[in-house]
Amino acid sequence: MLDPLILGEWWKSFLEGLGLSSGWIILINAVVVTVILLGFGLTSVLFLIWLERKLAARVQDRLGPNRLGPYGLIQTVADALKLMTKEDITPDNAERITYNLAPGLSVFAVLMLLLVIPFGPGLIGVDLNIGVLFIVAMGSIGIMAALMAGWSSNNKYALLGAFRAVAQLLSYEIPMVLAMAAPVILAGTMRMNGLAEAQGGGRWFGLVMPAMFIIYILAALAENERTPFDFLEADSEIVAGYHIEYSGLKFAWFFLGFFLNTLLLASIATTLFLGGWQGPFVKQVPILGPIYYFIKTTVIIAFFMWERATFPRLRIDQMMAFAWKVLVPMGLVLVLAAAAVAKLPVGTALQSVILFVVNVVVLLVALGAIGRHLRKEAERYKVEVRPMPTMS
Amino acid sequence: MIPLSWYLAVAAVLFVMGFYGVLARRNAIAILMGIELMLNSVNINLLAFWRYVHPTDVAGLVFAIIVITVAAAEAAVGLALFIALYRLRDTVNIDEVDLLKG
Amino acid sequence: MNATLFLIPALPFTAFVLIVLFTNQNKKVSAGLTIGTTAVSWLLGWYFAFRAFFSPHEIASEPIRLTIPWFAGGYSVFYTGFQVDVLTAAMLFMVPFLCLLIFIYSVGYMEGDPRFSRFFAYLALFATGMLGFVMADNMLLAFIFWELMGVCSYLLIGFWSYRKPGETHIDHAQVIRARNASLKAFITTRVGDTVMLAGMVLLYAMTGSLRWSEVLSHETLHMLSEKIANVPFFGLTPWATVLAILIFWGAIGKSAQFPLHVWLPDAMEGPTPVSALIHAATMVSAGVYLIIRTFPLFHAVMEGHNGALLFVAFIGTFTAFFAATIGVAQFDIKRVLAYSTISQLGYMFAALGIGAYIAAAFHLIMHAFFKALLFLSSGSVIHAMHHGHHVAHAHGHGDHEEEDHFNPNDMRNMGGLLKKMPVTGWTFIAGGLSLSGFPLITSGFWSKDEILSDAWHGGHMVVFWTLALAAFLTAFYTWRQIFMTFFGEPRTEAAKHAHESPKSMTVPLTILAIFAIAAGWSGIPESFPGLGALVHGWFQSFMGAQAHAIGLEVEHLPFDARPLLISVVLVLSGMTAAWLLYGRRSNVTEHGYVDPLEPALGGLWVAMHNKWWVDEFYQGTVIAFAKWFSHFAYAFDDKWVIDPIVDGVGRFGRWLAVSVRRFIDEQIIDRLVNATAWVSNVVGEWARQIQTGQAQNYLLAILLTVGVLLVLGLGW
Amino acid sequence: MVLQGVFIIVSLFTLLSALMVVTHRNLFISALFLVSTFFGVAALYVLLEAEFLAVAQVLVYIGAIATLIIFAIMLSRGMMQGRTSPYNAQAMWAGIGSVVLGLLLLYVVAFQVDWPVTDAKVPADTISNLGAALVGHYVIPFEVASVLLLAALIGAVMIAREKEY
Repeated sequence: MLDPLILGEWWKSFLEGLGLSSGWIILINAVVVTVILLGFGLTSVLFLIWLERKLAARVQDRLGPNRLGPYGLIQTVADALKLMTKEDITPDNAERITYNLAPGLSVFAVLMLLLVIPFGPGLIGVDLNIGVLFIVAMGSIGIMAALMAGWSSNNKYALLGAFRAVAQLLSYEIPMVLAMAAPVILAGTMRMNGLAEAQGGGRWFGLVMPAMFIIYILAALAENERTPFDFLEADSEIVAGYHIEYSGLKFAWFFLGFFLNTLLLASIATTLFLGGWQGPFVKQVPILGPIYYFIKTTVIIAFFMWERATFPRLRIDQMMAFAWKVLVPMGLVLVLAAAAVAKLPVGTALQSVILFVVNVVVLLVALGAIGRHLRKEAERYKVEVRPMPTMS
Repeated sequence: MIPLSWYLAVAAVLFVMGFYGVLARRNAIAILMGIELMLNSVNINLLAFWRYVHPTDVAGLVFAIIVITVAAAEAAVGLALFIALYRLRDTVNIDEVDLLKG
Repeated sequence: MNATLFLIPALPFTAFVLIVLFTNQNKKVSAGLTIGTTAVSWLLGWYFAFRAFFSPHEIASEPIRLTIPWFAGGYSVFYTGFQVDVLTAAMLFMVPFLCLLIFIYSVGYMEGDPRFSRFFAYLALFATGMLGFVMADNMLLAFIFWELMGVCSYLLIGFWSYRKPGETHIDHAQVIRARNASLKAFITTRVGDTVMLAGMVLLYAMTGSLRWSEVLSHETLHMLSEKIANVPFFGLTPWATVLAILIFWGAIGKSAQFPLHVWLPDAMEGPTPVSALIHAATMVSAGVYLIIRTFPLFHAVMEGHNGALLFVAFIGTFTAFFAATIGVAQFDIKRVLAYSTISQLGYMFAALGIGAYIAAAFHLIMHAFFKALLFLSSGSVIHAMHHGHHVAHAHGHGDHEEEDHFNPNDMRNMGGLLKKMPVTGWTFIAGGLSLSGFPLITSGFWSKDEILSDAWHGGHMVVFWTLALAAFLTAFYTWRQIFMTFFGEPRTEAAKHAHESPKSMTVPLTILAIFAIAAGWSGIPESFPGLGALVHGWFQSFMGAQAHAIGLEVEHLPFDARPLLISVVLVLSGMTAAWLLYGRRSNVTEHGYVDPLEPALGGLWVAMHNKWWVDEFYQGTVIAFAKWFSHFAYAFDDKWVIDPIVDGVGRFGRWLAVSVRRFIDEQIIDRLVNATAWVSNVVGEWARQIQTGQAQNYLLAILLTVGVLLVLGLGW
Repeated sequence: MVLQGVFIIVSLFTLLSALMVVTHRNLFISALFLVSTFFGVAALYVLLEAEFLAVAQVLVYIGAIATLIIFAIMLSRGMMQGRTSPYNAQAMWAGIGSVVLGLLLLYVVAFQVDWPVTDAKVPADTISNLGAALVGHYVIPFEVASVLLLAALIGAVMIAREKEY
C-alpha cells in the first residue's frame, strides 16, 4: 500500500490502454520522467535559495526575506522575475558561442545527475548500472563550463576564476571520487539504488566510515564552491570569478546551477553515506522512502548553508595543500582499508566494526598531523612579526 | 542494426583527420589534440570489433581501457613537455624546434 | 631418527662454516659454536652407540643405514651414505666424547691465542672428518673424510707457523719447525694415501662397488681370493692380498707405522690438544679402524700363509718394538708420548696381523682414552711450565739467554711437579699406569694382555716375545717420564713456579682419568678367574657380534696364566727399573741433567736418541732424489724444451706481424678504410638534407609509406 | 532504422567537430570542439552498448585530458592565436596525403574485407566481467598501465616544474 510505484503501474497500464506501440510508450515515459525531474529540480532550487537566505539571516542575527508571502517564501520568485527583466550584456571581445554556451552547460551538467538519484525504493529516473561513475563523469563537465565561461568572457578576473576553477575542482574531484569509491566497494555495485538498498538495517556507510563521510562532505563543499572554498567567485579577491561578466538570465543560470549542485551533492551524500531512502518501516510503507530521503538531504543542505554563513575563506595554497596533502592520502588509505576489510572472511557486522575503528584511527592521525603543522605555522608567523617602525 | 563497416568508416575518417592535424598543425598542443583524435578512432575500432565479433569476451574493453590510460599519461607528459619547451625556447611551434637538423 | 645420522658429522661442519664466515672475530661465540655442535653430535652418537650396545646382534646383522644415490658411475649408480654397525658404534662411543672433552680442554689451553676462533674452526672441521670417516658406508666417502682429516692435521700441526715470532711464547725456530712438521706430516701421509687410492681404484675395478656391505660380502671376497694377480717381484698373489696390502699402506701412513712413522713425532709441534685428539686418540687410530673395517679382505685368503696378515703382523710388531726403543731415549715430554703412540698402534696392527680382531678393536678404544689423557695432562704440564717460566721471568729469576731457548716441553727442566699440580700429576700417573699396563686395575692391562694372550694362543711366538719386550720398554719409558716430570726436586725456576691449570683443563682430565682406568673393565675376558664372572667379557661378546656378522669365528680363549704372568712380570720390572734409574736419585750433575742410560748404553743410546737416523736416511735418499729429479725435470722441461719452442713461436709471430703489416695492412686495408670513409662522407653530405629535424616531415614520409604499402597490399 | 538515423547524426556531429578541431585557427575553440568530439565518440560507445566505456570516455577525456589541454592553452594564451599561421609548410601535402589515405582506408574497411560478424548479444554482466578480467586475467597489463600512469604523473611534474638554476 502507499507504494509510489503503483502510480507507475497505473500509468503504464493507462498508456497501454490507449493502444500505443511500445516505442511510443518509452518515449512518452522518458518525456514524463524528464518533466517531473526538471520540475522537482527547479522548484527545490526556489525553495533552497529562500532557505539559504533565511538560515544565513538567522546565523547573522537578521530576519532575512519576510515580505512576500508567508515568511517571504515568494521572495525567490520575485528575484527570478527581476533577473529575467535585466539587460543581458555580452562583452565585445567575448567568444560569443562559448560565452553563451557556458551557463547552459553548467546547468546541464548538474541536471543530468538528477537522472540517477534514487528518491525512494525503485523511484529513480534511470537506474544506471554505472550510476556512480556517471555522476563523476558529469561532475567533470561542470569544470568545463566554468573554464568556458572564464575564458570566453575575455576578462582577467574571469580567467583567474577559471584557473582557480580547474585547480580547485580537479583537485577536490579526486578525494571526492575516492570517497565515493568506498561505498561502492562495500555495496559491490555502482547502481545508486543498489547502494541505497545495501545500507538497509541502519548500516549506513556514513556511520561505518565516518572519516570517508567527512572527506566527502569537505570535497563536496569545495566542488560546490562554498566557503571556506569559494575561490571561484571570491568577491574580495577576484570580484566574482568566472561569471563576473554575466548578467541577467545567464547569471541566473549559473545561480541555478549552483543551487542544483548543492541539492545534488547533498542527495548523493544521502544516497552514498546516509542510506538514501532507507529508514524504519520503509519495507512495509514504501511511501516513507522519499520522506526519509528528503529529510536527510535537507539536513545536509542545511549544514552546508550554516557552515557557509559561518566560516571565513582559506588561503588558496592552504586549499590546495589540504586537498593533496590531507584528503587524498586519507582517502587512499581508507579506500585500501575498505577493500581489504570487504575481503575479510568475517560477518558483515564485524567488518563494519573493524572499518569504523580504522576510520576513527585515520581521522585522529590526520587531525594530529594538521594540528602539528598549524602549530609550526604559528611559530613561523610569530618569528616573522616585526614591530612597526616608529616615527622619530 | 548498424553494420560494422559504418563504425569502421567513421573511425577511419576520424583517424585521418587526427593524422592530418598531427601533420599540418604547427602548434604542439594542436598536434596533441590530433593524437587524441587518432587514439579515439582506435578505441572506436576496438569497441566496434568487440561488439560485432566477440561481444562475450571483454578483451576489447580491456584493451580500450588501457588505450585510454595511455592517452591520459601521454597527454600529461606531452603538456608538461610543451610547457618546459615554452619556457626554454619561448615557442610551442614544432617546426621551430629542429635542433636535430642534419 | 635414523635420518639424523647425517647430522652427526654435519653439525660440526656447520660450526666450521659459521666460524670461518661470520664469527671469526668473536672468540667466545666461536668456541661455543664448536663445543655446542659437537655436544649435540656426541648425544646423537651415543644414542646410536647405545642402541647398538643393547642389541648388538640386530645392529651387526642389519646396520642402521642412511643411503642416497650419489652419482651414476658408468654402469652402476653410486650410492653413498652413513651406517652404524657394532664397530662404528664402538667408535661413536669414543670419538665424539673425546672430541668434546678435548674441545673443552682447548678453551683453557688456547686462551689468549690470536687465532683462537680459527683453531676451533679447524677442530670442528676435524670432528666432521673423523665422525664422517667412521660412519661412512662406502670406501670413497670414507676416503674423502680421511683426506679431510689429513688436511686438518696439516693445518693444526702448522697452526703456530702463522705466528709472527715474539707474538707470544712461540719463537722463530719453533715457527719454522711447525711449518716443516706440518709439511712433513702431510706429504708423508700422502705417500701412504696414494698407494691406498690405487688400492681403492683397483678394488672398484674388481668389484664395481665400494660399499662396505657389498665389497666385504662373502661372494665378493671369495671372488677376490680366487682371482690371481701376477705381481712383479712377488709372483702370483690372490687379488685379495694385493688389495689388502695396498689399502694397508694407507693405514701405515695415517697411523705412522714403521716406514712412514717419521711424521708423528714432529707433529708434536702442534698445540697439545691437537696432539691429544688427532695424533693420539682419533686420526692415527683411523688407520687401525680402516684395517678392522676391511679385515675380511685381509682374512679372505684362508689356505696357505696369508701374505696380507703376515705383512700387517710384521709391520705392527716391528713398529711396536722399534718405536718403544726410541721412546726410551727422548727428553721431550710429548715426543715420548708420540713414540709410545706409534708403538701402541703397532700393538694393534700386530693384533690384527695375528687375527686378534676383537683385541685390536678393544686396544684401539682403550688406548684412545688413556693416551688422550696422557697428552692432555702433559699439555697441562707444558702450560704450567710455560706460565711458571713467565712468572719466574717476571720475578727476575732466570736470565734472558735462558728465556730465548727455554723449552717448556723438555723433561729435564721439570721435576717435582706433583706437588705443584696434583690433579694433573695424578691423572697423568693414572694414564701412565694404564699405558704401562699395570695389572688388574687399568684398562691398558686388559687390552694389552688380550693381545698378548691371543698371540700366545695363536702360537705366534715371535710376535709374542717382541710385544712382551715392547711392553717392558713401554712400562720403562712411561715411568721414566713420570719420575722425571713429577717426582724429585724442581730443576728450574719455571718448575718451581708452575701451578695448577684452570678448571676447563683439569675437569676433562679427571673425567678421562676415570675412563682410562675403568673403561677396560668392560673387556675382562669371561674366562678370567674371579673378575671374569663379573663382566662376562662384555666387549668381547659385543664385538663378537660384529665378527660373527662378517663371518669370523671367534673362539673364547681358555684362561692361561703363562702369557699373563710374563707380561705382568715384565711390566713390573720395567717400572722398577725406571724407579731405580730415575725415581730414586736425581741425575743432576755439574753439566746439567744427565740421563743415566747415556753412559750405560753408549752408542746404542745415541742411536735411539737420534731415532735410528731414519729421518736422516730419508733426507739422504728419498728427499734428495726427489729434489734432484724435480730440478732435472724443471731444467728439461723449461730450459731445453719449452723455452726454445716459446721463443721460436715468438720470433715467428714477430716476423709474421711485420710482413702482414707491410703487405696487407698498408697496401690493402688502409686504402679500403680510406675509401669507406670517403664514400660515407659523400653519402652523408647528401643524406643529411633528408634529416630536417622536423618530426612532421618524417610523419609525412610515414604516411606516404603506409599509403604505398596499402596500395601494394590491395594488389594493384 | 531509428538507430541508424541516430548513428548518422552522432557520427556526423563527431566528424564535423573533429574537422573543426584540426582546422580552426583559434586553439581554444578547437579544444572545445575536441570536447564535443569526445562527446560524440562517447555517444558512439553508447550505441555500441559499451556504457561503461562511454562514461569512462567522458570522465577521462573530457574531465582530465581536455581540461588539461585547455588549461595549457590558457597558460600559454599570448601566442595562441593570430601571430603566425597555424599550419606548417607541408600542410597542403599533408592534406592531400591524408585524404588519399582516408579514401584508401574507407575502401578497404568498407569493401575489401568482410568481417566475421556475429549477432551475439552483449551479456548483461559485462561490467562485472570486465572488472573481474581487469584484476584477474588482465591484471599484469592493468598494473603496468597504473605504473605507467604514476610514472607519467611524476615525470610530468619533474619536467614542467621551474628549475632553480
